[in-house]
Amino acid sequence: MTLLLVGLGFCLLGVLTSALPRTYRVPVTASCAALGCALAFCAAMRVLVTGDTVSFHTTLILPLNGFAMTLDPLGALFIVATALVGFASCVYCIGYVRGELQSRSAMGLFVAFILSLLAVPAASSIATLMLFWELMAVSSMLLIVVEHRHRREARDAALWYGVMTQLGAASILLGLLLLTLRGGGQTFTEIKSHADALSPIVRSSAFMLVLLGFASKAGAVPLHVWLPKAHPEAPSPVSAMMSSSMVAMGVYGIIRVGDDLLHGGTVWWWIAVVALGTLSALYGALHATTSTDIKRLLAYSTIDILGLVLIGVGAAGALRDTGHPAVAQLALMAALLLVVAHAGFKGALFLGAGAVERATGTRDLDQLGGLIHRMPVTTTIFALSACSIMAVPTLSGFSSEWLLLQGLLHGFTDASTPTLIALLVGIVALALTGGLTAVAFVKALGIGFLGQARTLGAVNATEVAPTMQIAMALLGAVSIVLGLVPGLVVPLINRAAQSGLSRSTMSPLARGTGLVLAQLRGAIQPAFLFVGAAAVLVAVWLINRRLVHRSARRVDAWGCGRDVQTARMQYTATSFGEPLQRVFADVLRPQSDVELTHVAESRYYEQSLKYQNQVSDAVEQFGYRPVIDAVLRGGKAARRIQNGSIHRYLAFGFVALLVVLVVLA
Amino acid sequence: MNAATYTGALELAAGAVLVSAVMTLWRRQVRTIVTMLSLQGISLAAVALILAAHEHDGALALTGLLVLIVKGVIVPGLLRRIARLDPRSRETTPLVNVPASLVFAAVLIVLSYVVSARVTSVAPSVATRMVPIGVATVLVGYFMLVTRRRAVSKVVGLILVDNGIALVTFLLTSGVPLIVELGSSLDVLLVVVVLQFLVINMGEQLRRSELDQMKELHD
Amino acid sequence: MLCEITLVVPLLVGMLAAACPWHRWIGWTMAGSSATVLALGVALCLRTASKAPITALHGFLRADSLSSFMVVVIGVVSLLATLQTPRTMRQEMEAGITTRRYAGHYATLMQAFITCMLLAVLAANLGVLWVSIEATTIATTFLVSHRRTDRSLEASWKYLMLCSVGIALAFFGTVLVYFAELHVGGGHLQSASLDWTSVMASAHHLNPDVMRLALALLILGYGTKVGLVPMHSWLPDAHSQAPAPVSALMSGVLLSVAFYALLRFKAIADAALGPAFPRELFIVVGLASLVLAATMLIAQRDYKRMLAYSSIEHMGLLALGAAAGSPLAIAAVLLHILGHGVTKSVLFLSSGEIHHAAGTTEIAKVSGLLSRQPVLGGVFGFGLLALLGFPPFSLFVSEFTMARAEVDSGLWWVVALSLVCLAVIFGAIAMHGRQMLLGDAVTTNGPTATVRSVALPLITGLVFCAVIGISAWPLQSLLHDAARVVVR
Amino acid sequence: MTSSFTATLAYSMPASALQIVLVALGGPLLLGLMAKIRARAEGRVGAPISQPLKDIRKLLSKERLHARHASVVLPLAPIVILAATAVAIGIAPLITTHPALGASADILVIVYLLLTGSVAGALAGLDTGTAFGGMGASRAMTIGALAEPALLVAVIALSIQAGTSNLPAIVSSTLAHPNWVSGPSRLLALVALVIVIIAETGRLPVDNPATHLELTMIHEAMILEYAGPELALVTLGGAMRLGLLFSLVANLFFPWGIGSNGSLVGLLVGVLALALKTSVIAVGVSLIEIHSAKLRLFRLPELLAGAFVMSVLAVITGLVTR
Repeated sequence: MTLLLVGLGFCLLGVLTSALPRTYRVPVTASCAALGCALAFCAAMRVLVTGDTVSFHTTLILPLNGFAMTLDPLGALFIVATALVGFASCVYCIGYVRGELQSRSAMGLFVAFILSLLAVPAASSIATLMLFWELMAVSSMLLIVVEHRHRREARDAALWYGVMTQLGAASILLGLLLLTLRGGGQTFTEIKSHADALSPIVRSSAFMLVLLGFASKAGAVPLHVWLPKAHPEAPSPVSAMMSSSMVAMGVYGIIRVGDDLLHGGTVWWWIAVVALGTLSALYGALHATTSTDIKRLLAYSTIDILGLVLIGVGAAGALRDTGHPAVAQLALMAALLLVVAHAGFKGALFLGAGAVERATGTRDLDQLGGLIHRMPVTTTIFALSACSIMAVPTLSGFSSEWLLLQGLLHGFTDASTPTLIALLVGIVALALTGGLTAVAFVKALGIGFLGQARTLGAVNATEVAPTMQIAMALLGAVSIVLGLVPGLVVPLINRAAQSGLSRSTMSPLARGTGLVLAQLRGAIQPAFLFVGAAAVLVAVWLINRRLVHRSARRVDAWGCGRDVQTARMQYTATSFGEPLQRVFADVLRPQSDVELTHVAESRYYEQSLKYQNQVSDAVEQFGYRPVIDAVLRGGKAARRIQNGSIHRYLAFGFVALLVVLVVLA
Repeated sequence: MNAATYTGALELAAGAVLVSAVMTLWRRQVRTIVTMLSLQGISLAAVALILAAHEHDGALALTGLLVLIVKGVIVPGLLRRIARLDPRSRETTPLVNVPASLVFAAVLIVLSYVVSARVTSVAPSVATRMVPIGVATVLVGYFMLVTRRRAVSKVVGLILVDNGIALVTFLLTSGVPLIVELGSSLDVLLVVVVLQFLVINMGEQLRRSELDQMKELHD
Repeated sequence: MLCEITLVVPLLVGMLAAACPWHRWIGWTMAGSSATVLALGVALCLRTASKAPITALHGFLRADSLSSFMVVVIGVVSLLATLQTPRTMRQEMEAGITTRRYAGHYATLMQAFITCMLLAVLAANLGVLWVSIEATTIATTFLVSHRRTDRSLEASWKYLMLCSVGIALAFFGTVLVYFAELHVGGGHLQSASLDWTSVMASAHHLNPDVMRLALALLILGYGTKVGLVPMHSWLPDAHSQAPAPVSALMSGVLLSVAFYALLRFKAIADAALGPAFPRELFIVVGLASLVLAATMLIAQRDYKRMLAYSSIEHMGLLALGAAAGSPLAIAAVLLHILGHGVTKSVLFLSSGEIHHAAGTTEIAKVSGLLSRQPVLGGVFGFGLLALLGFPPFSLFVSEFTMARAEVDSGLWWVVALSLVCLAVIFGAIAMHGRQMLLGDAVTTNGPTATVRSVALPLITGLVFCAVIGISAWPLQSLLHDAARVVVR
Repeated sequence: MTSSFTATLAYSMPASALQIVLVALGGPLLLGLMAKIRARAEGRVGAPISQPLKDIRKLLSKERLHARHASVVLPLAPIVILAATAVAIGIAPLITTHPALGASADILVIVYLLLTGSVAGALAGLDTGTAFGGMGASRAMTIGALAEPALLVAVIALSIQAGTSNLPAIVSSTLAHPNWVSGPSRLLALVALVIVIIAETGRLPVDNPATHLELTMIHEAMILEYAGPELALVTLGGAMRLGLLFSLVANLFFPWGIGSNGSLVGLLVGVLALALKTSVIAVGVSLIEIHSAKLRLFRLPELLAGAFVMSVLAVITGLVTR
């Protein structure tokens, strides 16, 4: 615990050092925060390895409530993931920072954001949790507007994010407080012992409220609208933190409250979680295929992956009280592994996107291209992480998705009908998102990094600073480790899952480097697969070499007989996603618009042709807009209450007096 | 002073307070209204003095004299000056017209009887029997405050509220501690002074005291 | 002795200001007097901590932990406000809004205002409490109309009328309490004094019918000064027209001082009537205030009015906290009073600077503040965040604790409704804040530095807020002591 | 441990190698067979069945040509495609239920190995920096994105029955429970799988492998820039993919004949059985091809959605009739 507190202390120091003069500010602050992350990582790892739970309590912090922290394996796992990405982001920051993020407040907020992310999973009272939760919300909200001067979108995104996150926080607060009804204390230990005595209605409504709040943080559809706006607008190290750690906090909250504090509750809760997860997975994957902004694409893919995580969490909850606790644990482990894996690859992807933005000045895929020639390191790491998210075998995305499938599949044996349907829906979602994710990331890689450069910015791009490359490589390595030898981290994940489900059953997985189900049939050995694949690869390559001696000759590509092919003739990201956009037009509701201007003399010749295609978030447009408009209209109409007439104001009081008298008489 | 005289005098004085309150609601001429107000102040002082005589309470007598001076003389005097500053001193179109106001006043008086019953039942006496009159004066004053457009009429309404409360104070508790009463009377006085200040300032700049036009500040 | 000095210091400075023509050093003396009040408040807190209250002037004044705490609040906020006074006056004189003579009046009235508030919290007698709160109305009326523009005159006229009638109702209520005290235990008269301690001692025997009416009238009456719906209408007008330091003082402490009166009466009513009836009343006005504030903030066009409505919101929160009524809730209410006082005065003072720089109070006409004046914009922005209840600022912990205490008292539905309102308010204020603070500067002059003497106190105020929001020592035991005064 | 290790060394590894070689040779032959059937149905003699193999050999000896703007992805992709397919073939239960790494032969592994191949192909298409490459990649990925879930869910319908997603285990348990084969769930899954395989291997009515009109191409557009040895690898990869998918369908639904006891004879029987079964499927698929015209690109989703729904129905039916 001391180690974690010292780590947090270093982060706090980082907040203070952000006041240093410009020259030292970024390196010193980022180093402090990186050191803090490293210490927190060690502290959390120790808890995960030994399985001990440590806690810390003081009444000297947080007036009237006291400050309570407990580090148990469940929280530790989330801290590990956060600390990894946090460390990488801090290292990245040293090379990245220029312009707005360099300012005092932005650096300070960045470190405060990391601090709160590291502390949320360790908080063990409602007050402490809400303290860090709100700190996380406010620091991230302000970080989104760091580039407010030039980007109107950033201002809007921050507002959306702020309102959604406040609604979520309110919902969480109310839900948690409901658990203290009738004299329960506010620390988690007290809630745990008190909650069983509460009526099922209170417990269910508390969970539903908490679920709403946490799910909105996890970007679950339809509470996701803030995410594709906010994540792209934040500076890239912040986006990386938001997308890989902050959304995970939503998952953490659901597990903590549902599984740990409330001991599982009823099946319906978890079916709701699976439903949210399914919606998010499909909706996120679908939107990722049509996005052309690289960070927006990544944001939607976050919604998708978090949806899968929620499916795992929901399956675990639904199965925990059936005859298959091992399967429940398996599903939860899958969800947790996916969280960690996601932290790795999504962190690397966002950092990579940041590198691209830094090098080319744009995030629009349609203005990139050919970066593989100019930014080989960034491209390699981005490609690796993209492969991981596409679940290419022997990478981390695959290991976790396989584990998730096992959790869902083996739950089918004698589950109740509602659970059965939930599991089935989960599998369908898992299957569907796989293909869609592949489309999205082939697009991101192929359009963004391969082919010819589409704009000057892409032509003039150069490889980014070494610290940024190191940071990306660090996170890229997570994908490889978790993918090749997932068995090594399984004991740790198992500890976290046990502490999440608050029971100490055997690990459902056997020891080893691969993932081998202990009692059930199913296994993958990614390391062996990799060796096999490498053997074939080398063999083919050798044969290829032997057969063909000459090196390749460069020729022009086939252009239907045209001589010159320009970069503008390439397929764009918009056109790449167009077939799927057409297929799912009912869900995506694209708005396209053709504008044809004719030459003045003749209607048969056109002067210019303009085609616009836009896919906006249908949920936002049809679910949120009307509500927002109604509220704004209501606010405008309500102005008439205070119309400035003193007669009216006096009448308010007179009527109130009369009402009081009549009521009391 | 024997009991019958005491009761009669008290009833007469209290009655005068209510009558003058209703009169202010009825009349439109500012001068008349201010006169009524002066009359009310004097009646109020009379109530205090009668009670003081009945209970041999020196402090209350002092309060009565204070009320006589402030509410019977000074405040009406000041209001008269203000009214003179303002050339159009008729309450032309109140928000609720006069007959309706009177009907409403009757309702308010009934309400105040009902409300007061719960309070006076604690200590029934000759004095507390009159409490409804005080409450009614408060309500009528408040009503006037709400429905009259002109600044002077509004202040008169406020003073009616204040007088009503003072009457209740005398009848229920034979006056509050002197310092409080002092504060209360001073308050009314200051309100009128502030009003004068404002009317003068506004008058200088705008020559208008139709409050309806004072709607610059709104949402 | 402490009590008397606390009153005498600001009074003497006020007399000084009345006697001498305005000069900058009078402004600094005022700040000095506020600092002294603050120091005395701290001393009072130390003296009364967990001990019997101290009395002075033959029982005319009494300081218990609650009063001492309120003295501290008044001290802190008035220090912030008076530190800005010399600058405000200089700006106004330069702009030709005011003259040396009026500046002198202003200083005198400010001191009178502060003295009245101090008297209100130190008075042992509920009648004196009423008189001094009444007196603040008079002082502030002139302060609101200090600029003598049409709008400020209108505001002060509305303020005067609405508050006078409100305070009259409070007087009515006080009289009824007095009557009840007189008739404790049946027909024959007791010796009654309106002294709070003695009323509390006999509170169990007060006639419930009378007390019910009295409490309702008191809530309407003092609620006017607190700014609780439906008696709130003066508040946005007055706050938006008064000079910034006056708005800061009014919003920061005057409202809370009136609320302090309500707390005292609520303690009596709780004992006389049981907790249910007072709770219902407080919930009704509290929720009404929250809902109104939320509604009016959505389409707000004026940033000073925005801050004023936010005051209504926070007073509503206080009312809800008081409705919960547990010691924890009252402690949180008091912390909220302190936090809100500091935050709101920082905001009003910085909004005064914004007004001075931008020449308008319209939200739509201010933009890119962070780019133009980074420090001022930062202070205003962080102030708004503090006001919205974000950690590490103390409003977070007080709002959280109030919510906790309310749920603990079974008022979860109140918490639910208020959280909805708070979310709407967040959205509204964030929207307006976005308009004012963000975006590129329209001018090409580059960022303007903010005067250090302005920035420093405001930043200190915010830091203070953050510190008391995180560190429990030394405030926590004080809050518990103070809460125990009005709740058993 | 030692015995299982020796068994792996002596039986499973050679068996896997045999599978790979078998499919590498057999896949092109299946292509040739299908072309032959089509030619006969159209009244032509047609090229010999071994023509695709000859084509590949010819291509391997040609010059390597790379598009001007292409990067390392272009030459790398065929190798990745080939490697991913070969690994999938090596671990899948094609001629024996005990291939090397059979424990890892999970349905998800196979599907995602195939997906890896598609991704590599699509990236190569985009790498050329031309309109056709991008178009082909986009269309191929779209079809893949819709077909792959159907494939996965269809096989999951079988794995729910068997209680595992391990392919050799599914095949073994089907062998142990012959009555499963005739269940309605299997039938639905089979139909879904056939449609998926047609889509995944680029056959009519989804894609026309013989087209020479760029705008109608899917797979051919994607690999338009390949020439010489790399084209040979891509073609071989495609053929192996076809062989794998046909073999999988064959063994998942009609597992008889597969070597399940670890004997050499079993292997030989397995080879013959596989050749027979895949040829039957090839004939079936070419019959479908002969009787259908290419669908418009935007009608394809309906077809694939149908396949997907059928596979979901297969799962539900499987659960209901469990």
